[in-house]
Amino acid sequence: MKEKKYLVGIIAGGSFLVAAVTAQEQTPSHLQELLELGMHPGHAYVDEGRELFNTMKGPNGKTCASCHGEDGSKNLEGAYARMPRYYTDIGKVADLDLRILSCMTQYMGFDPKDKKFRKEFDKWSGKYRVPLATFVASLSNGMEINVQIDDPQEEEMYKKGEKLWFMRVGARDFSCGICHSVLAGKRIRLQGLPDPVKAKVYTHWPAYRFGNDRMWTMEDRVRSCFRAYFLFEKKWNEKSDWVKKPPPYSDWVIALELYMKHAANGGVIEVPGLLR
Amino acid sequence: MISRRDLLKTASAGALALLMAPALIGSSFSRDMTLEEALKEHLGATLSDLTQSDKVRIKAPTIAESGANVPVQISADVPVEEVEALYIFADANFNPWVTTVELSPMNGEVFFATRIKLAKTSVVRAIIKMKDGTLLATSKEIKVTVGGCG
Amino acid sequence: MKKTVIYGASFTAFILIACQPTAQKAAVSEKKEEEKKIQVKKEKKKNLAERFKIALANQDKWQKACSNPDQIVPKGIDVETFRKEMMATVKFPEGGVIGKDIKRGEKLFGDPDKGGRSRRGNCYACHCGDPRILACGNIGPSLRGYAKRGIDPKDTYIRIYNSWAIVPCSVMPRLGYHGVLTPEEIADIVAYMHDPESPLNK
Amino acid sequence: MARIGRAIVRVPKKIKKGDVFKVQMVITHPMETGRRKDRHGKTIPAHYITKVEFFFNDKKVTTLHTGPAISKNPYFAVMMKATESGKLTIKYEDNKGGKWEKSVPVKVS
Repeated sequence: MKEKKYLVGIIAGGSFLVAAVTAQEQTPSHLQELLELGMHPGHAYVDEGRELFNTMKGPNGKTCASCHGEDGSKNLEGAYARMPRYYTDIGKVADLDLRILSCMTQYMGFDPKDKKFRKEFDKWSGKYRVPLATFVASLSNGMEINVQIDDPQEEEMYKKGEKLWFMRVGARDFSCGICHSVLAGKRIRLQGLPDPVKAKVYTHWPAYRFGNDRMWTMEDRVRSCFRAYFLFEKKWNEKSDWVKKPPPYSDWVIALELYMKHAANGGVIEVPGLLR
Repeated sequence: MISRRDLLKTASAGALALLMAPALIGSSFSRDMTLEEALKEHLGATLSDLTQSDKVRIKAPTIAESGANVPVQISADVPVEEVEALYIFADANFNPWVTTVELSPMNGEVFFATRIKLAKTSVVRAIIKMKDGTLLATSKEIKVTVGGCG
Repeated sequence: MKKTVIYGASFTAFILIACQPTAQKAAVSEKKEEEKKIQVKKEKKKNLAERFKIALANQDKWQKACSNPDQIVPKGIDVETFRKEMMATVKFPEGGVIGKDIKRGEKLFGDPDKGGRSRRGNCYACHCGDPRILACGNIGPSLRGYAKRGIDPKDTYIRIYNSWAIVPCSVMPRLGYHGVLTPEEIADIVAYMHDPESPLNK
Repeated sequence: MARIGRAIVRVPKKIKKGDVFKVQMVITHPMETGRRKDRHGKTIPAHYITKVEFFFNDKKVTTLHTGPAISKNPYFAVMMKATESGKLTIKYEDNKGGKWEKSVPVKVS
């Protein structure tokens, strides 16, 4: 319900006239009506993730359910609410995507250097990551986000995330913060700019985006955001010098996730979310 | 556009194949149609055969940020027993016909919801074909805009 | 140049089946080129972390100054000096700040045939203007009737080339400064904005 | 992407006899129109769902004829009248010969 309220809140649709009058003015919107349909393809990902969780065997014969119980009944409920966090077994701060990867490689016997496996895992259209992440996240539905910063590594990552959030860089002089903190509430075209601190956006991630008809985890989202920065190595050149994304599961991504999710503490998780 | 490599491949495979290629590609396209043609094909009717009726309702957004996903809900205040089928057409699409829904008394009421694609700003039409042959229709314009940061 | 050669070769093959050798030769060089491309791609992927690191380190000193929670010029830095330094970077095109190709200016501003899209200019992301473009942002002021406001085209040019010369740390990208748009392209946008006949002003 | 052809069907948990209830479903399917081109300029062949049939206790309730103008990962919703408990079966097929079936129980009290 909270999710719905929030989503409806951020949609500032409208014609030119409306736009000229006020930013808060809302007209019947696309997304609002999509939400009213009540069911969306994100639910198919949860379904698929559950099946993988229970039946997909790693090279050593174990499934996710071998350790976590059928449907994640053992120790996985609420796990997502605490992520990203420091894990002693991998020795670093991990987000949902990296945690699943490390589980599959450390405990199920997948080879992290196996190209075929990594293709299926890393790509958004691959078999494993997105459905599993969506399913595992959905096990925390109804719970409050509760990200703690008590390990020194977590603290370091948090600081890194905060710095990155406000860092102006790239050929467009953007930072996350200028649009999502300073200008929050305004619109980019018809898209409202949510403030992750006040609006607790993290509650509905991973989310299904109708714009390109696929499920996004926050990892995908953060990495893709950097495309808009027009980051460059030497001198800005769209064709030869554009550094589009940071590498997957890198500290930059996880630091930003930690910063944002900590800001969303107290928000009630409801995934899969739904976006324009 | 056909890439250079494809062009070369096809070329070395022989001119005949190349000559045929456009025809092969063409066959996988659905042919462009006008609304009148689509109405004729699916309903055997013309625009003037439609009876505008406020008993039929379309629920859809006025502005859609993405033409790839426009939610459309059709309902009608007519007994489902008298209805044969429900049609959706989108005027500006390459093929205006969107869907045909054959209803039966077991449906309880005339209702259908889905998400459709719109190539551009377009009038969307809902047509209810009654068992006596009457075509009840209503329409709504949906403006398709650019989503996101552009 | 190469493109023309290859296209030419394939065209010959198209007319005469006997031209097979030409096509094959072209195919070999094509293959090499393809391999080279793949190599470059691999290199890029391998160094993604390295490249990203460099890209972040490329932050210039003005960007660094603006990187605070308020995203404004911090205390201790003189705003006037900031402006002056930014002003010194502005390069003007030879033909003056009002360009000739209004159509190109419109396309860079936001192509009306594509709903106002334009990757490089993308003005409609933040500004409204042409009433036909419904999906326009409200981060910046509406540019409707811009030409009637008595603004000097030179100021418009500077604002687009390097907005920080006027409002330091503004959210508006310094499009000319970074080379996202060339001076000539910016001049065309200025021409579009100041043309009384443009849909912005009608 | 989730596997092509996977469907989820939702019916209300509590249905009273005589009620008209909503049946919703989402099918994972690319719904390619045959007009789009991939990065290399090649046309992506058309691939879309052509027919969806709803059966209740083996009696046909509704038939949907669909084409490429339905969105990717399509959503469909129809109403049904509750007369008795039973099995709702949905059969669907696409233009490439894919055929699937999904059943859910409907409890009417």
